[in-house]
Amino acid sequence: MGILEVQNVNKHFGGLHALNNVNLDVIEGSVHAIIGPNGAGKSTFLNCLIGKLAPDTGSVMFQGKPVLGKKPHEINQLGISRVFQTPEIFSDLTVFENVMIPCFAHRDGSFMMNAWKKVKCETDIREQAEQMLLDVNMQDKLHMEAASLSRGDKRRLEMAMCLSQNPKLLLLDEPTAGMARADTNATIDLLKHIGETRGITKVIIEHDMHVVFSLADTISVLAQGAIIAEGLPDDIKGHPKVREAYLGEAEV
Amino acid sequence: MSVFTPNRRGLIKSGALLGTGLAMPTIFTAGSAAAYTNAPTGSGVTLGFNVPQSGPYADEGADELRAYELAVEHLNGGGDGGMMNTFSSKALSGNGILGNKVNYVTGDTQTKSDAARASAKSMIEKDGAVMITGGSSSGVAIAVQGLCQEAGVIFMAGLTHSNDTTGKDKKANGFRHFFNGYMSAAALAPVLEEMYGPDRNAYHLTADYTWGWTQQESIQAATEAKGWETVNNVLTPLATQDFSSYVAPVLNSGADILVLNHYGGNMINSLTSAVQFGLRDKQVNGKNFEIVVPLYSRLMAKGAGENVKGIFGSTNWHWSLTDAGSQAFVKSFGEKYGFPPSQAAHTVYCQTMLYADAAERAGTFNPCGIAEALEGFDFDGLGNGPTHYRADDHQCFKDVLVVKGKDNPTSDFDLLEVVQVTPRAQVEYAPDHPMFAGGALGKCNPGA
Amino acid sequence: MLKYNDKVLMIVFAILVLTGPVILAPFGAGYPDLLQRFAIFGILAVGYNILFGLTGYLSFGHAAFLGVGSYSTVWMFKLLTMNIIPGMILAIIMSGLFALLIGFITLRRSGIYFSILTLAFAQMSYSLAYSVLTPITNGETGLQIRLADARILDPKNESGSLPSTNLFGFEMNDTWRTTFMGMDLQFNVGFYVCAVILIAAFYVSIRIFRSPFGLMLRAVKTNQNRLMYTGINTKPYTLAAFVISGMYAGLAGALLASMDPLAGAERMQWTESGSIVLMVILGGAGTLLGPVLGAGVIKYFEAIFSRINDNVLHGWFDFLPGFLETFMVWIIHPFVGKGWSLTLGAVFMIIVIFLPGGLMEGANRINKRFGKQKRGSADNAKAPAE
Amino acid sequence: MDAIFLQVLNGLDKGSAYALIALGLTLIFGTLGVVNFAHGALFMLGAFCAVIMRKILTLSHVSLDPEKTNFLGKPLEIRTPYVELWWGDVGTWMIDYSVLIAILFAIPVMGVMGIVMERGLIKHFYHRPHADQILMTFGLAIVLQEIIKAFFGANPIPQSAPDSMSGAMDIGVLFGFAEYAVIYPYWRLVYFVFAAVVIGGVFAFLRFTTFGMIVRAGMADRETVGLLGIDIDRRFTIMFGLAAAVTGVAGVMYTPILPPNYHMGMDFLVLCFVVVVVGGMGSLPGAILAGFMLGMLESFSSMNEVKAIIPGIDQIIIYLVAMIVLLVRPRGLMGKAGMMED
Repeated sequence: MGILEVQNVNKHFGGLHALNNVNLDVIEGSVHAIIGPNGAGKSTFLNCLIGKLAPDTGSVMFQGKPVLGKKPHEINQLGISRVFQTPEIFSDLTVFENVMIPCFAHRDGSFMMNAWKKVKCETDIREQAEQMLLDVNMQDKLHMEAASLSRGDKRRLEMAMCLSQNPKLLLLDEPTAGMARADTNATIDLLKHIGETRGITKVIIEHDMHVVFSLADTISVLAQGAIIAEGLPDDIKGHPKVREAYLGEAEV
Repeated sequence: MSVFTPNRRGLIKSGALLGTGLAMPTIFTAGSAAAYTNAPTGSGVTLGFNVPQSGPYADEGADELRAYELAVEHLNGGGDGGMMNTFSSKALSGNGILGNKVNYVTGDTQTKSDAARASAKSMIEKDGAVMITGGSSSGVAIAVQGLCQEAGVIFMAGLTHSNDTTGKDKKANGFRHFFNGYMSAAALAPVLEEMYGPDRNAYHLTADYTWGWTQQESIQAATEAKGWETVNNVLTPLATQDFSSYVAPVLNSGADILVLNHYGGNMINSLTSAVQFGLRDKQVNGKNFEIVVPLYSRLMAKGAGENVKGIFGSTNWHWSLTDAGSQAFVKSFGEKYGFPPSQAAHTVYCQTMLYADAAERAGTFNPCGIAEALEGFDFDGLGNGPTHYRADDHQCFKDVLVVKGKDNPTSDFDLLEVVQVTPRAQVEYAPDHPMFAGGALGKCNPGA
Repeated sequence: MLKYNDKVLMIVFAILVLTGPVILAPFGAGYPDLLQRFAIFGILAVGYNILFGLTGYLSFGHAAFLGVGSYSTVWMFKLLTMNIIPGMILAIIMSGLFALLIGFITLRRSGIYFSILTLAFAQMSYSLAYSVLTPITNGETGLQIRLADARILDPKNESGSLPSTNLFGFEMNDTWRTTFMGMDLQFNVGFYVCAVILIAAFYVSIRIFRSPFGLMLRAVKTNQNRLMYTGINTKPYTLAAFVISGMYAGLAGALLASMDPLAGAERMQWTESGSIVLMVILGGAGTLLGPVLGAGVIKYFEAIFSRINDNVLHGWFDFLPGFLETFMVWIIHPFVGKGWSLTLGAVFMIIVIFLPGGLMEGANRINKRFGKQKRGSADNAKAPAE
Repeated sequence: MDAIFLQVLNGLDKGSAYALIALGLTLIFGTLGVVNFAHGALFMLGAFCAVIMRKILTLSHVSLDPEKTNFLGKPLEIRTPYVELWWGDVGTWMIDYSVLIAILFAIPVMGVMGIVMERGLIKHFYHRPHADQILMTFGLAIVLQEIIKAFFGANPIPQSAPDSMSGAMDIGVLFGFAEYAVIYPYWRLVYFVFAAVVIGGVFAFLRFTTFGMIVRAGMADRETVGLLGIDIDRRFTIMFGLAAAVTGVAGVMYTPILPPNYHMGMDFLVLCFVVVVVGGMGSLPGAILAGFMLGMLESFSSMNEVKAIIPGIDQIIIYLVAMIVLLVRPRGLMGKAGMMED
């Protein structure tokens, strides 16, 4: 029994069969990578998981509860958090405020009419957020406006935001895309660190095979909307279909 | 804010200054013993001219302001004296009012009740005005009249034609010289009967607000009394621009008269549409189709251009009248501004004169004294023949003009011709007439 | 924005508001009606800022809530009592309910679609109030109190004149006048009622700004999607903000009617909503003081500039030689009196072009240039608070 | 039946005015992404081009008629327009056709006006929030209308259609109705045809010219076209001029139907925003469709039979429809995803 069970999910865009009978089982506590060439349907798949898109058919169960048909915020409140390909942060707010918001969401639920107490007096939330920023090494940027951060810092911030909700399942959409090698390594370390201390299940979409093979416990390969292979990293490395569809070109 | 620094120096330097303007200290102390609001303490008395300066009636407001300035000039002994010379009461002598030089302040009503009241309030609270006058629509007049009643100053209404102003919304501190919907209808109906015959079918288009309703009610009652039938009455939204969809159905409704109970922009647009649809070239029931506009004004006629030719309506006053008062007024207005005054200008000039005269005769600016002097006052020489200010509802009774759009105008101002001067007796009504019932004057309020 | 100390800001604000009749007298604005308007529209702008400044939802329908508040209050004056408290309570409840209904429908859309939906609602309310709903609103004339009204809680009125609105016996139009250094000072009960409520409303808005709720609203403005994927249901947040700002507008409407018991339909026109938007943007959307400042500037223009006629101009420039005086009057004439809206339009353009953050940004720039050492609220409050 | 046919005509006529104004507005929005609250003012300025043209044509030589007197008892001034004095009948004909001549005048004037507006003001607002754009253009609209008021006053100024096109025709006969059952003014029919031609012209221009293609591509994705090295900014400036000219001539042609006054722009502004939003921001066919749909509905809702069922429906129909459309179709009838939802 996986924490996330996806069965026979289909999605059409007009004539395009974007997801074709996708099945996926994510084991609790593992890191599950999804790889595939551009346009294979990876992001579409994630969008279906978080309620941004509604699949045509199929079912998605999270911890035995159905996910489909729920609104994005309800899905998040179940414990699924997502890091986007281009960082989605609150760019007009400070770094600290950015992290406090998910802390509130985690503590107070999807809506709470907390209009009188000052944010300043919410000590537990503040401590939590400070700790989180310490964890991602951003404690010196607490009061900077998020918009003024570097690209790498924005990604780290977004990751911090997702982590501070203490999600059960973290979806990462190309967390290292466009990063320099040093930053990539730092991110890998961070993700590993999280894995060890918090035991969060992760689904990760990635092009960078270095990242995939240093993190993943299981790898699924998506091509033209269908899962063409699934297995341990070593199995996938040698899988002929995968080489043909994907790895051959990726290692250029 | 340094813009305002030259202000006070300038004021002090020029004692002869008319406008009191900004930041002029009104010398009042707490617990002043004045018996009424804004009793003049120096040698001047301040009047508040509250007219529309923005919005659709801004031109009428501008004309009213011109007349006010002229009236103030005459009251202070300047100019040729205008209608002061022809006015039957000789209490005014050109030395201001009760020896007080007349100053004035101006404000913008924006043709909105709220803005008009705010403007009037600031005149009363800040500038110390003892009388507020002006306005070019009934909603505003009624709103400001109510305010003046509460504040304890006199309100001399400007152009307001709704029955309600001196009907269900009448106030002890408010006075109206202008005529009203009922009088328009009473003056028009006989002329219409004579011109178009007694068996006519009228179709009404009515502006969908209070004035429109009272106007329509009045004209329907008056024409039905002469034998006309009312085929339909359609209410049109105030904001309507293009009246085509209201005018088009008239063609085949069986009606042979269209009555446009509209004013201002509404009237200009509806009349333009009606003429464009060829209504006036039509024959219905063997008769020529005709259009009637119960309330006319020269400015509106100008806006409708060619379309007004031959169309009947009523008006309070017109510059082509030949009595001495009208001529004196047209002469002094025309020489000062280069064109003849409108009916709005005339009525506000008269109101200012009547107020000043009443104050002279009463010997005080106390609103109660002035009200007493105006109530039941009979006068002549202000352009409308012998006139009576009725005590019961503070409405003036005078002759009403029935006019027609002129076929061959000789100038931009020569758009209407007077068809008949309907004598006062014919337009009078009892104070408790059902169209005017429901209100009470209350008691005069001197404020303070 | 979070830098300065709220307590100092609050105290300075309260002092400035309460001494308004003295501070504003030299500018010719120290008379009760205008002072009341400053305070009332200040409340309105502060409320609107909770919606627009925090969430970025641009509503063109707030004039409708103002109108609903006024009508409810005048009806209370007619039916119950001239005491303003019941009217105010009913106004807040009614405008809140109305805002709940409208917000529930319109908040299903965002961006300009939301703006147009609110505009449509406001225009419908206005059109109906002006015509079909006349039995409730008294249409063109506006709803007013009459001698014959029931007023079941008040003692019978025998005086023959209309009663005044009051707060437990203190009449709103009572004014204590005095002359101080050649200035006419007027201390009016109504103004102080409005002022106290403004200060309270301002305090509430500070609390909302500083609360987690306010933080969520600001997050809605910057990235609504992220907020949804962070497990926050944005709809109740925006709806709550919409209702709160609608209630502020209703309260402002109630005060308008309490100071002057008449409710006109024009209050609900879209251009009135537009002028609320202008007040907030002019002052600085999303700032605390800005909206109050913007409301003051616009009302000042409307009340003072529209009343400057040629006589007043001649008075100003009387000290100049004749031809120069005429010249100056000729230059300024188109911008004052009936040209006041021209000046207003030009001021909007200039402010938006050169000071996108509104007057508050201007104040901050001046502040930065001149007083780096004196940071904090004292500087922000430098510009007149109203 | 004839009543319904009449309202269909009225609807088409109103619709063509709405569609024309909305066309310019949505063109500006679609190409430049600017919410232009000064658009109504452009319509008003167009209408005043007609007023100015007539004023120019009727500039008069003044002579005195000693036999007649004016209101002050002085000799009456006789005004003879110079064009009549110089060219006789041709001059009279020119005055008669001043509305049509004004179109030739309005196209360059409004075009230049639009370009100046874009280069001078709008340009600086492309990357500013919509609220700023609204405030600035709203301020501009007030300034423009106040300037017109200062010169022409607040009262409407009547403009007549040429003699040969005024009056009404019995259009019903053509459609098999009884004689005199359906009479419709010539000028409104002319307006309808004119609107159809202008709308067709704009569509053809965008569809078949290279310029139009680039602009359409720019509407779809501004940055990509910019990357291709095409000077899209200059083309957008011209587009703004074009939109202003289209709106301007719509105003010119409308003057015989509605005597122009200084605040007519504000009166039409809300309406054409509703039209554009109902059609879908930035969608040209949407604006046309919504314009005709709202014109038609407005006409039908003002029929007595309809008003008898729902009193006051004609006051609110436009807003009611706008609301229903927006709630059912989030982006208007033909709107694109992502437009104006931030």
